[in-house]
Amino acid sequence: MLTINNVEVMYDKVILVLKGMSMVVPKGKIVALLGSNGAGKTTTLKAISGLLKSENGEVTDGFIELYGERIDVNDAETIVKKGIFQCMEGRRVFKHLSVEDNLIAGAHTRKDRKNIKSDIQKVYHYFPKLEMLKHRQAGYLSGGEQQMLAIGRGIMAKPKVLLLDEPSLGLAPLLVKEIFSIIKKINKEEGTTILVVEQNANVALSIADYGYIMENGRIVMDGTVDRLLSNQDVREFYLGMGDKGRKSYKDIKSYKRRKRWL
Amino acid sequence: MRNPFVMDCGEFHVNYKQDMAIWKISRVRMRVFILLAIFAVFPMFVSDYIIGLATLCGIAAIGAIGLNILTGFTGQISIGVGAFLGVGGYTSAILTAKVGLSFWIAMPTAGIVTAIVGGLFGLPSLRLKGLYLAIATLAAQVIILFVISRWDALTGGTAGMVLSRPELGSFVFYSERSYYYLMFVVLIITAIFTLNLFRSRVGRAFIAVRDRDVAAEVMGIDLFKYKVLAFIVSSFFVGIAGALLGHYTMVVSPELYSITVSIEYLAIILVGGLGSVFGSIYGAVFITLLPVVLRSGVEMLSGVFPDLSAVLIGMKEVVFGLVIILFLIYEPQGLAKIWKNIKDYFKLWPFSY
Amino acid sequence: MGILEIKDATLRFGGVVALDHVSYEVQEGEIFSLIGPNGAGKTSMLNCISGLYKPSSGSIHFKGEDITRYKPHKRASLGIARAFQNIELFPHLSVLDNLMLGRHVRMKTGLLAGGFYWGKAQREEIEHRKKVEQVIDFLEIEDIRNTPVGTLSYGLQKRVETGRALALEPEILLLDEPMAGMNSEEKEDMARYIIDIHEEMQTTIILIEHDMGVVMDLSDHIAVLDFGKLIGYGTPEEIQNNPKVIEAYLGEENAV
Amino acid sequence: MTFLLQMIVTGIVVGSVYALVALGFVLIYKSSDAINFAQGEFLLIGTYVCLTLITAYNIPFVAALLIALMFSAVLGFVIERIVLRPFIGEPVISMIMATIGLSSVLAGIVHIIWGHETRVFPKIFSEKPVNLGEIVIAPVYLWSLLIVVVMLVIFTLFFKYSKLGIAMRATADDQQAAMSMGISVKMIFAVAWAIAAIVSAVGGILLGNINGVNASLSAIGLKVLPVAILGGLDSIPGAIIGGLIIGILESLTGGYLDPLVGGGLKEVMPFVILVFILMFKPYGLFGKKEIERV
Amino acid sequence: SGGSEEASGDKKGTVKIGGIFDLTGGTGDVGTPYAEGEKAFFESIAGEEINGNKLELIGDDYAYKIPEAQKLYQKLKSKDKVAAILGWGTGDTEALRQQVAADKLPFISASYSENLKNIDESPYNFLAAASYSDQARSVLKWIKDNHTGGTPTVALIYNDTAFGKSPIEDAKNFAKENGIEIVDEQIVDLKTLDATSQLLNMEKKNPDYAIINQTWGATATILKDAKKLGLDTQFIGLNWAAGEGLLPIAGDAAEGFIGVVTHAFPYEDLPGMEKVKKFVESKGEKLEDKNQKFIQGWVSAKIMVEGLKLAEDPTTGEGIRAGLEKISNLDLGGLAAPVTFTPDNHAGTNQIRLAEVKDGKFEVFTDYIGY
Ligand SMILES: Nc1ncnc2c1ncn2[C@@H]1O[C@H](COP(=O)(O)OP(=O)(O)OP(=O)(O)O)[C@@H](O)[C@H]1O
Ligand SMILES: Nc1ncnc2c1ncn2[C@@H]1O[C@H](COP(=O)(O)OP(=O)(O)OP(=O)(O)O)[C@@H](O)[C@H]1O
Ligand SMILES: [Mg+2]
Ligand SMILES: [Mg+2]
Repeated sequence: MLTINNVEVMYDKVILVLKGMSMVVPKGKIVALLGSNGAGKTTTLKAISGLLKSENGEVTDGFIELYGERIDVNDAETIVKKGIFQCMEGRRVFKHLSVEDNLIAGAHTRKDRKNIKSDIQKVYHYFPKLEMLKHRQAGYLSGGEQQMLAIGRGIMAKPKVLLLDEPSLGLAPLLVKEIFSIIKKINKEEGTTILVVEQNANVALSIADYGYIMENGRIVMDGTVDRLLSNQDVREFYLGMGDKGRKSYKDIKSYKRRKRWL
Repeated sequence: MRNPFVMDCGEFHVNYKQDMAIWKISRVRMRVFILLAIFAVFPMFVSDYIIGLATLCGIAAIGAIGLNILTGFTGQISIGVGAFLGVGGYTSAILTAKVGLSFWIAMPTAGIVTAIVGGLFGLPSLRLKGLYLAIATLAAQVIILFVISRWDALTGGTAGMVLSRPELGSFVFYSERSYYYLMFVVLIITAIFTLNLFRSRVGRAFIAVRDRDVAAEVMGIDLFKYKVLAFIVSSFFVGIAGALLGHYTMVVSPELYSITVSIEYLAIILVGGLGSVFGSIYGAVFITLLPVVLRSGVEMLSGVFPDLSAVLIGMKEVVFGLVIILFLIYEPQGLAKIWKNIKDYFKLWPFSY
Repeated sequence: MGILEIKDATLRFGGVVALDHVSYEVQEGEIFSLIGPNGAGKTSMLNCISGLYKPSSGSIHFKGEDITRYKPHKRASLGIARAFQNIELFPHLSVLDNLMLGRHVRMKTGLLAGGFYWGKAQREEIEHRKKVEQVIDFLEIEDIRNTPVGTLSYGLQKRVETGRALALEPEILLLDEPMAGMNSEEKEDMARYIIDIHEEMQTTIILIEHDMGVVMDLSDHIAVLDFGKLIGYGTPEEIQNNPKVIEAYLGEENAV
Repeated sequence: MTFLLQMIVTGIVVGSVYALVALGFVLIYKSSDAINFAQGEFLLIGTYVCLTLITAYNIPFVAALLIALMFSAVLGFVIERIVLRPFIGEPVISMIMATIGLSSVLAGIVHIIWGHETRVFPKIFSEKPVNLGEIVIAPVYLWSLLIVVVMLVIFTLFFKYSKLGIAMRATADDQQAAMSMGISVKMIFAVAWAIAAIVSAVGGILLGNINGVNASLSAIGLKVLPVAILGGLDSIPGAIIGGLIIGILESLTGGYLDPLVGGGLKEVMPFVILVFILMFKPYGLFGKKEIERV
Repeated sequence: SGGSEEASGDKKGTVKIGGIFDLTGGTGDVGTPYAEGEKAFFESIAGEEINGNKLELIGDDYAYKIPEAQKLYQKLKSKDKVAAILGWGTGDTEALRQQVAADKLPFISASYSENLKNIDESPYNFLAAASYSDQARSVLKWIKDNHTGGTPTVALIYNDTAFGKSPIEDAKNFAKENGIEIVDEQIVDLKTLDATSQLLNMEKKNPDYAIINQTWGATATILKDAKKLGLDTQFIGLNWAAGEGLLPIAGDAAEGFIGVVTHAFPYEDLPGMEKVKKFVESKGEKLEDKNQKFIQGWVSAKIMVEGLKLAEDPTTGEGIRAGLEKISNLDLGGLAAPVTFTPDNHAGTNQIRLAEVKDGKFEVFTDYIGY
């Protein structure tokens, strides 16, 4: 189980982005983290996976624990070895590697090298399209294809905790459904704990057990999915429904109601 | 406001003109003028030796600004500066010594000729990028030097040519001091021109090409045109520097423009800071003076332990390298950034965020 | 005759057929959407329009002029602007400079003028700076005006990217998934921007988007690509009822 | 006819030495996208160590060679550790610059330890030329040819199939993403530098047997850069083929053009051809293309 | 800034001489012993008063980089206020020629390129040994005198630098005038790995002799490849091609090679060697460990000091120049050919000796010969 306790993150020693962020990801559960642009979601994930350091950001206060063991001091690769794997925002596939080599790279920290072959097959089974493209250089895949590959790498790593940063980004509706059902499957079949950052709140909450909502650097609200779904603001700002179902984008009122928690 | 301290707080600009001035804050403008003043008067108080060094620094700075336009701002690495300095130096040498033109015509012409040559060797940038382009410029280096050392009739071949100091009416820029001022004026013009360039259309286009050429193209920037243009502008200043250097040392010969010179100039802009005019100047001063400082260091020490002199000479190189590395480690974006950080710190002081 | 005509465009990459004999027209002043599964060839289509790819066969006409062989920068100067799917901003430049670059083709200042920055050049800078400030107000990004875009969050970068395309005052605006990575609140804002652009500036807009809500609400016409083939064209209603499209892309519940 | 053949053969064998040195560049580039301007000094140090072991401690050549290679490996590790690690995640250009600084440091050290006079290897390869019909070759060159072929095979397999090899390529593509895979970028760099150091040491030792060893030997580093570029900075076969091509070009120009212009073209021609070829293959003969998808 | 007031030594009673050495640069392998030789000579006279002054050699490494040489020169001139300079390479000597003339600083370097002899262009440069051209001439003369059977055919092998090409034109002219046929020229790069192509081309002309103006590395490569290809041409190297350093690199390929010897080898027993021996041993070193370049440096320094001795005003560059120009037939005890300078000739001598490599050792087989 993963706990983030009152964490502060600063970039370039001046830009304070996380201002006392706290959340808990229970073992074997799916937790969704929602929030508007620039709220600090990606930063949170990077803080967990240790990738902040490579962007000269740092955790200046608070701590992050995996099963009671502090990890915010470790560097990225140790954290992966400890079983936390982040699928980064914007795919970040290895452009010049073939799709299959990308998957192998995903399994880099695996000790059980012999199972890799079969797991590659598993990924292909989840995403048949990838099998068709397996010898293509990943850089030439379309946005969506790259997204599948990125998640495929996550599967290859067999992590305890999987951090997904906007997995639905740029995916076609059907595929979004598909991917999220796969995420659910991974969670069920592999028992992987999953923390998913999403903009598409509908689908995220549809598979999550618990949800957090953050606004500029803090958690402003959290609760079980049902509780969030029943919250007026969440419905309006994240699920895009007024009191009477979805309203058309055509007739958006130009003045806008402010969120209550701000 | 997500990041309140990016803009200079403390002063507000009521119209765009102010907001777009090179030095937005009067405090900064003040500082710049003071600096200028200092550099204008200091030759009055120091020995010829110091002035001579300052002159070399200044000339290097002019060339470095040129290189920075190409490499720092437009992102095209060049390992050919040495040769382009040569083109400048030789053009001026030939025009003054052989054709008998005055320096005041020869120097700008040298710039133009170098610009043309630079443009020619810039043509590969149509297809080449990054290190591959760098090698094309290395080819320029080799080929140009070959031509220079073979075209005896024009260049005096490997023996080189001798130049004379420029004259203005009856006044000859012979003394260190006078030549320093000559350099100083050219440097200022170069710096201001470049600063302006990069707050206006063409300069922005250069940077766009560096940052994201695909996007730049789709925003309507003719990649080829601007890449070659960068070569031309850059080479122009390098050529000017070459001419100044030639008339300062009063000699040009192929050995003066070897690949090591090219690499030294790269070092200058990297240590100084890519894409920074002032960085080029800091870097030039740094790289030019470091060996001098180290040498006097060695001198002192070898006074103390004479038998160590061999070791000390080795140490000189070691330290030179170390200093460069340490600088890069401490601040990969170069001296300019270090300076900026210091300023930022005080700007934000006492609130760090 | 539409402002933009795609005639039988085919695009191959080795074995892959990214576009397969695609033809359609975009009417002046309309909002036109391109949809289709991932890898269908939508972005490739835009690349052909903005000139980054040259179709292996077929042609592209802008206001009747055959632009198939034009270089991208030429097309930009004709008034075709583009915002990319994966952000392609100039990360080291401030938001302001990014937008100013958007105006490149609308400005004249040359090398020397710029270098000496004498009157004319300066006046031009200022006058265009005004235009850019309008865009900034319009997209409500005043507070990050001077921030290097590289450090902005994904969503904000998306917005700046749209702004940069807008700054060009285009005749046609190509938007590749402008709302990807936004929550519905931000989508509403973006939708409002698009509508306003369309209404205030009468700009023709070609939109790629995977959010059917947005597409169906905003578009006048929609074209559907699948494996590079055009499998559907028409008004939102027609598309939503087109079985091929439902089967290949929409899925049941997005249909009506 | 035999003249032509002799020219070509000479070209090939000399080229094989270039190829060896070029490999060093490629190995580093493949893992970090950076060029190592200290390559020449690496080569120099490896050579000196081997030489010192033989002459000062009269250790037999083979043993000395192995120790020298091990030493080079360690050197590679150490340098990565103390000099280059801070540049992980920084713009490549500053790492390149660091290697320029590094080259100065190493040169200084070499000067302190070994001074500046030219030293020579005791005869290791027989001086007696090998005759193939009319054509004569110095044995040392045959050796380098052999070694190059072996390396070609080894490294090609390594990068294609080994976990480490793939990780290296991944790192070169996107360091941050590589970290997120749990690939230890530090480790990758260390290994790359170690291997590069070894390879260049081999090259250096061969060179040392041809021209003797002194500080100016390091200049070969820059001389060979075009080779690496021609082949494609990240391609092992590229380095080899590039080496051979440049070698042959040099030798042929020397043989046929130099007499016409009165010499000197030999060093220039390869560059001219290089640029010409690059115009058609902008990423060298086998280099990876920059993938621009928008 | 007119030279004289800078030039006059500030510390009364000491005259400073500047040294521009290459210790770490491309020619460091020969530059280092040469510099040691110069320093050694000055140490050996450290106590003495020369012409009422103590002498001090202030020198430093410029790593064979001309820009560095420029800076170093500026420093010696303006900061240390030296009265004369001992230089090194051709490139930098040429580069500084004008400045030393303008600053009136006598300049003796290890570069013996012909155009330094031109008094009008380089009034302050002095050549302490036979210029490369004179060396070539003397060699050609020797060939002419000793060649048996028909007109001798000669090839020239050099590198594409000021140093390499310096003697070529003069050699050709001299050959023409003396009925020697220059049948071929080959350019071999200083850093070359292989000279096969050039040698094969040369072989086509099959010359009796080949005159090499290179440094050791390139010379060795040439000799080795020549052996490999089994050429029967007699190779003769000018002074920088000859010397101990060549032997280990070239191995037995060097056997039979003839070198121009401008300065003595330490192992020769000559009257002039005594003082050197005494000094070296006083330092607890052995003369055997020194090489010819050491002697060469020693001699250059000695000549400079001789000039100071003869100068009326040894504290100014002009004075020293006058002094040097008084030197006539200075006997160097066999360490080098006697030198003579006059106001209109700064080429100290045109004489050289020749030595052949016999079982791994240079054996001098002529006396000082000229043309
Ligand atoms: N490398 C960086 N340097 C400086 N500031 C940064 C950096 N990365 C992010 N920021 C700032 O941190 C804040 C949060 O960024 P972050 O990417 O975490 O937001 P986010 O919640 O992921 O937004 P989005 O949903 O758009 O991805 C933003 O204001 C951004 O400007
Ligand atoms: N430069 C290229 N080289 C090779 N194949 C390419 C190239 N560009 C695109 N492709 C291929 O063409 C097909 C269409 O790609 P495209 O990016 O147009 O899809 P898309 O419709 O934009 O998908 P998405 O909605 O995921 O962005 C994909 O299979 C992709 O792999
Ligand atoms: Mg994010
Ligand atoms: Mg797309």
